[in-house]
Amino acid sequence: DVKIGSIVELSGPGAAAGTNFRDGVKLGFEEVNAAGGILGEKVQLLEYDSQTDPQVSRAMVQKAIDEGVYVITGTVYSSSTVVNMLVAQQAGIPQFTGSEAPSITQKGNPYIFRTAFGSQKGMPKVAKYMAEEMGIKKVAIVWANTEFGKGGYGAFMEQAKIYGFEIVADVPTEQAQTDFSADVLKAKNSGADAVFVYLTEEESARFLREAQKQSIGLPMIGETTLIGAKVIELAGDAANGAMGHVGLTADAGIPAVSEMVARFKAKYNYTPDHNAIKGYTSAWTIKCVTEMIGSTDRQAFADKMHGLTLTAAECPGVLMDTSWDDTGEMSRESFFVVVEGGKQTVKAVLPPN
Amino acid sequence: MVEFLQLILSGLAAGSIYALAAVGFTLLWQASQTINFAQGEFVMLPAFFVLVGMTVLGMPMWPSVLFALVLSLLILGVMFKKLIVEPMLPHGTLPLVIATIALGLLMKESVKEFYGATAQPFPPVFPQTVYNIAGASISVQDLGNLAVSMLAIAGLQLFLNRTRTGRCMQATAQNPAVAEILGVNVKRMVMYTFLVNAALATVASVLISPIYLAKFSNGETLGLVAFIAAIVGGFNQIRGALAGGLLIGVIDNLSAVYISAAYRNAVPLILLIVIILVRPQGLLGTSEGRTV
Amino acid sequence: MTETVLSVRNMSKQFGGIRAVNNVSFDVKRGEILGLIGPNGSGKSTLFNCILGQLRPSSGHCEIKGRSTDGVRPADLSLMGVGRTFQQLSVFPKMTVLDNVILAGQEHEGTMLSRLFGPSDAGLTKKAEQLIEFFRLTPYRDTEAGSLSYGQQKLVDAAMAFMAGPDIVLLDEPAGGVNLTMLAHLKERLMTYNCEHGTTFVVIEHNMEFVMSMCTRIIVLAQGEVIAEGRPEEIRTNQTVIDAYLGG
Amino acid sequence: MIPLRRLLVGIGVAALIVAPIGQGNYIIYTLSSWLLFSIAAMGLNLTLGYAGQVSLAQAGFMGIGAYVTALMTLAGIHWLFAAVASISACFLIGLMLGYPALRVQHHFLAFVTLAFNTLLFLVLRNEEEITGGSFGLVGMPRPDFFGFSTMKNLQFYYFTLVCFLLAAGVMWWILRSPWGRAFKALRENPIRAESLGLKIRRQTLLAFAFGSAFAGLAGALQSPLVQFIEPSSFGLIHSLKLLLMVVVGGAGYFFGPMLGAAVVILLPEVLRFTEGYYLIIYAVLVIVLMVYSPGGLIGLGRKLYDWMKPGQEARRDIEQGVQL
Amino acid sequence: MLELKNVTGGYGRITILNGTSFEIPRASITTIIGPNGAGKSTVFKAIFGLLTIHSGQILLEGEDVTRRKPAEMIARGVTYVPQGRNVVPQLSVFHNLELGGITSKDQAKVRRRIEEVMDQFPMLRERRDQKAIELSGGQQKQLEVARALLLDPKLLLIDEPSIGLSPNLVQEVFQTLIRLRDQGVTILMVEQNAKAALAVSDYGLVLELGQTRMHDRADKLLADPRVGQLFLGGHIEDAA
Ligand SMILES: Nc1ncnc2c1ncn2[C@@H]1O[C@H](COP(=O)(O)OP(=O)(O)OP(=O)(O)O)[C@@H](O)[C@H]1O
Ligand SMILES: Nc1ncnc2c1ncn2[C@@H]1O[C@H](COP(=O)(O)OP(=O)(O)OP(=O)(O)O)[C@@H](O)[C@H]1O
Ligand SMILES: [Mg+2]
Ligand SMILES: [Mg+2]
Repeated sequence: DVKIGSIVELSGPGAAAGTNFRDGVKLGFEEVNAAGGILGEKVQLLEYDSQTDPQVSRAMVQKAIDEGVYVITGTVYSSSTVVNMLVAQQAGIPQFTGSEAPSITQKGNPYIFRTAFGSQKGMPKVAKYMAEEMGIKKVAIVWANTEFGKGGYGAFMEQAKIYGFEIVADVPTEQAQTDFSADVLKAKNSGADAVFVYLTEEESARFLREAQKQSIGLPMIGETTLIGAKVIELAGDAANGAMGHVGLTADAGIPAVSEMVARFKAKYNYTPDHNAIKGYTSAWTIKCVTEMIGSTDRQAFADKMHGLTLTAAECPGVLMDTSWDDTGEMSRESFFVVVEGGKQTVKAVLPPN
Repeated sequence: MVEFLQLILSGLAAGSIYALAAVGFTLLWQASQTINFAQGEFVMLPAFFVLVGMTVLGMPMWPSVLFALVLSLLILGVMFKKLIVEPMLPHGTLPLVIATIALGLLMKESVKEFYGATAQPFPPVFPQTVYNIAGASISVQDLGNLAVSMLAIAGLQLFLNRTRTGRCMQATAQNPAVAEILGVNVKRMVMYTFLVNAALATVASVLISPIYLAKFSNGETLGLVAFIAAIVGGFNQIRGALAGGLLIGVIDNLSAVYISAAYRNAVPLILLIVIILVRPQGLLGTSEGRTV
Repeated sequence: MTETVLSVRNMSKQFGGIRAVNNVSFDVKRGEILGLIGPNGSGKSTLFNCILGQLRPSSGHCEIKGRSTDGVRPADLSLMGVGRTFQQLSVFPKMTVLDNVILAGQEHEGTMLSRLFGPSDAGLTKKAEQLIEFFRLTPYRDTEAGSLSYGQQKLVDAAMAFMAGPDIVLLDEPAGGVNLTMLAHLKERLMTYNCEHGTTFVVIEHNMEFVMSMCTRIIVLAQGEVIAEGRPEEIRTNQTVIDAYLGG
Repeated sequence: MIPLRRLLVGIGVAALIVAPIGQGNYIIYTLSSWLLFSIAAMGLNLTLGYAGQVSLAQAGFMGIGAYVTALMTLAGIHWLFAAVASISACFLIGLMLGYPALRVQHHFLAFVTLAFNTLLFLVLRNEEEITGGSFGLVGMPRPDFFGFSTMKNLQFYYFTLVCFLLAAGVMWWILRSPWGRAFKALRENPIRAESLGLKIRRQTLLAFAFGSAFAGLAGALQSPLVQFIEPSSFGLIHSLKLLLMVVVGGAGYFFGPMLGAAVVILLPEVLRFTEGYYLIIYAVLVIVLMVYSPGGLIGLGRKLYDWMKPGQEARRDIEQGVQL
Repeated sequence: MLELKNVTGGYGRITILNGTSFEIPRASITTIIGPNGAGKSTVFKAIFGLLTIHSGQILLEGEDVTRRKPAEMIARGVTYVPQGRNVVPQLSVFHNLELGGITSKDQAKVRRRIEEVMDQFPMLRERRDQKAIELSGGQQKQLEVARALLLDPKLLLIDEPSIGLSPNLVQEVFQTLIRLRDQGVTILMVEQNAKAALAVSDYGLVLELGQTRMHDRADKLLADPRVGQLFLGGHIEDAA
């Protein structure tokens, strides 16, 4: 058997993201197994709960390594990944993380690979679109004051400098915040041309509803977490008009993705978010790349990954053509979408950068 | 000025929700001297009962609410009392506090395992109409929440202080040994307390969830805010929960705008510490009397 | 032997509208056994608590051994050699009887640091055991004090008041619930301390035999005010006292 | 101490020494974590179990210890000095946090400390320049002692073990000195204690300060063990976890916290076969334990022991007879 | 009326009552005396269903009531005033009194009785709306005694009522007990204030080490030199 370790946040504040990621991984490997496994061997998935606690995540990665895993998937929360990737690195185990914090691929760790862009890849695309297509000058930014939010915030601020946005309101918010009236009010009264929202899904939904209540009257721009299917489900018609940049999305209108989403829904009975897709694609990537190198050699695997472009044609499970550079950062096409009538509508396809 | 008005209105709206959650604390304290660290989860859970009624059993909204109420009375009321509180009352507070912490964990994890980790939309109880008062918006929902929490709290206050049953409940809490000797049915009084608490939690849950969205982890933040509200208002007066809740709601909003968004959570905490130090019985609470 | 050890001046204490203690003044001389009696609610316990720093008096002040007690914490009073008991049972319920009694003495020995670093017990255990023996509690030496009977706890309480060898002791109803034989015993001990060490006692008590047979002087309070003062035989026959307190 | 108990302690220490030999890194890492949480729980046991002052800020103090150590060791100062600084910082801040305890008791105190813990979290997160904000601090070195490196997990375990034994020794010393009795008196009846000359203010403050100092040491060990710290590792939830350790083990018993820490840290491991349900089972177990044995596991042990000893005892004074 | 047959029982593993037996007739006052820790209060707890009883029987009006719950004893007309302080601290004096009659069906009568006991203890009327915790020790005891008189009990168990009461009130309480007895109430009382208590009692009972040592008419006990000696020192056995 090929042992794969899944270490994600199954409890604690990160449980929603972690569970999605884990279920994506599980679905991926089930299909892999159904398709004959990796190099003819069945995949055995060892699951660990990091409890959204970096210290525990470190222990769990250690444990997975002690148990002889071939590749590790997870963790999603950057604060955990920064710690446990050191352990995996020491042991020379390739690791697919769901984290988006820029710093992760900037540490020169040759074993870490992303399953979605780091925010430093996504932000330039959004900022460029905002400046060039929408002609925005003044921006109010509302962001989650967590390691997740801060990563995006930092990346956006860098772009804001480049494109000369004036930040007229800078509003950090708390994790699991429920009352967004003050935040909406601040953004509304700031005289901004647009509000950039970088919150997790639920908070985004609450923000959108409050914005609707106070009739904010400004375009709201964000990332997947502002306009994902989950947000639309939660915010209802308050989500209409929100727009933003999405990487791999269930609503991208790509058949492979829609089919995967349908299978996922059938199996787990809920709509997967981008974390689930991250997990799913990482499972297939592991299969395809291992079969390319022809053995379960960790070093060879990591070497092969660097600079690799995996097309959907040769490995359908990655859903879209994807490339990794030599830091483990990935890139692929992405989309600028607007929510209209409770549906994501793709406004533009943004090329990989 | 409009901004200020908006903040006050929104603060009151949020505060009425905190008050609803906080009143459960004061009730349990007054009627059983128990501190329920799972109170936030108590408010989180009934929403999922409603959702189960609607999505799994396919019932319409109001029957589902009724279904949730019955389930809550059974689980949060009867079972909590019989299985946890009753056997533990003689042991003093600390083990009970730990047990309620564990219970909170149990409820949270169960919802996550059996219903899902992501937030769920929840049907609104009140129409979504928004009124504009001098440039500030307030929704029917906000007004409804405020009205319900005021009614609930006033009713409870009257019940505890003006009825014999209410006083028996207090006696049971303050000195169960004496209550028993006088022939008060101690177990039944404790049961009443928990049933009322369960009913309140259900009401709170149904009112809160359209705004908060139903999520397994909602109890964490809500529980904390409710604690603070209960203490600031005064633990031994039911109406203290209302005062505390509204105050925290307004202060939270004001400090987010006028002080610092990054430290907005600190303001209620500092208020809490100050209140405890200068007026430990809370704003509306009364002192507990002689100690020597 | 005429040094004033306790002097109370114009002491008043109000609770809301209730005047619990109203302008009370008196002196206690070294070696006296002063009885403090009066109907229920006449302010005796409140007076004790004001003197001993448990309550802050509304007005008036008090001196012990020539030192004003304004703002002095109860602990410091104890260290000055003022012992007391409470009207309500007050032992440390989950500690053994021995620990209860030792604790009453340990803070008077050495310094904070020496109590941490040099736990020589300075004969405390021996002294405590003697007191326990004296109050006939030896079988209960290692029993948790909270599981003793009412009277036994009262005795532990009394033993604690003697442990630190105080100069002046304020006792709030020491006889309540105590068996008559033990009461005689307690009285004997009080008198011995009084004679041998010159310890001063102020005793609140409703047991008239106990008070009358032991006290050198008695003060009678009613509704917070001193209504009579004198030697036991004077008080016993004082008509005001009989009306207000002793009854027919 | 009776010889039997001395023997048992000896066996225990020996077991701790051999425990990690031949084990994988994960086990060793978990054992080290257990030791350091035991230290923090021991401190809380002093504050809560013995002195009766409810504190929900123990994880906050671990955080203070961890950050002080991290910042100092990252600046190149030797761990030893950093640890001393951590312990002192926690001692002083604990002393300060004790002040509210002078005014309020029980649940109110619990909430003051809870508020403190949350405030501390906000400061650690917001004061990014110093603390690294929500990204935390990474890469704290493990210390060297005169050429003995603790870089490897096994070595670090022994290093932690030494700290643990020292801490336990100090705790044992405090508890058997008159201070131990004074702490208990504070828990049982502070008013009476004060009337007996116990400076309850000072004693309360010390209960907090000493309890926090232990957390400081635990934090100082956590920094180099995990080599990463961030604010949410020291949030309220972790204070609750520490509280759970103390009470599950047995508050007010010397070995309670160590047992409790073992359970809280190892139980998830033992229950892992139940997959997603382990937290549910864990919660149920805690509730059942509290219902049947409020004295925690040690209390349960005593209960079982009592239960196995059959029969009734005569009343205490039966031999002495009536002494009238 | 009430009979204990060889009752043994205690707290946890410790046996306190070692075969206590006695019988008290209807409409009488019996006072239990004995040294501290003899088990007097424990006897009351045994009767009222608050103690683990290992063996023996308790009969109330010929019916076996061993190990019954307190609520049941109340329903059978037994009222118990424990030793120490037993008020509900944060409720007012009036509401404390009202709790004394909580089991009565006839609340109008309870109101009337409250007025009557407030006449008897005027202090209670003065402080009708004050919290019970704010009363002085003796005032709280008055409240407790008054509360026990609200219902018309068949059997009144009263544990050291004199603690904390001023002498005139002790007399008042004793006189009330006599009146109650004359109305047919059976009273079992524990008192350290033996002389005064025996003087108003019909029977006296000496308890030692959880066993009945003497049980006789009160006047006989008062005259008994052994009892005299008991309170002056010495062992009953020696005296016998
Ligand atoms: N809760 C308890 N747990 C364990 N032992 C107890 C408990 N209460 C009383 N005892 C023991 O039972 C014995 C009898 O106690 P009890 O209270 O009946 O005495 P008593 O005769 O009423 O004495 P007193 O005159 O002091 O009130 C005592 O030795 C006491 O130590
Ligand atoms: N905290 C308080 N709040 C209100 N009133 C109080 C308080 N403490 C005492 N009192 C009142 O003060 C008066 C004096 O009480 P105190 O306890 O001093 O009486 P006492 O003389 O000791 O009576 P006893 O003999 O019954 O113990 C009483 O009327 C009591 O009700
Ligand atoms: Mg008094
Ligand atoms: Mg008794």
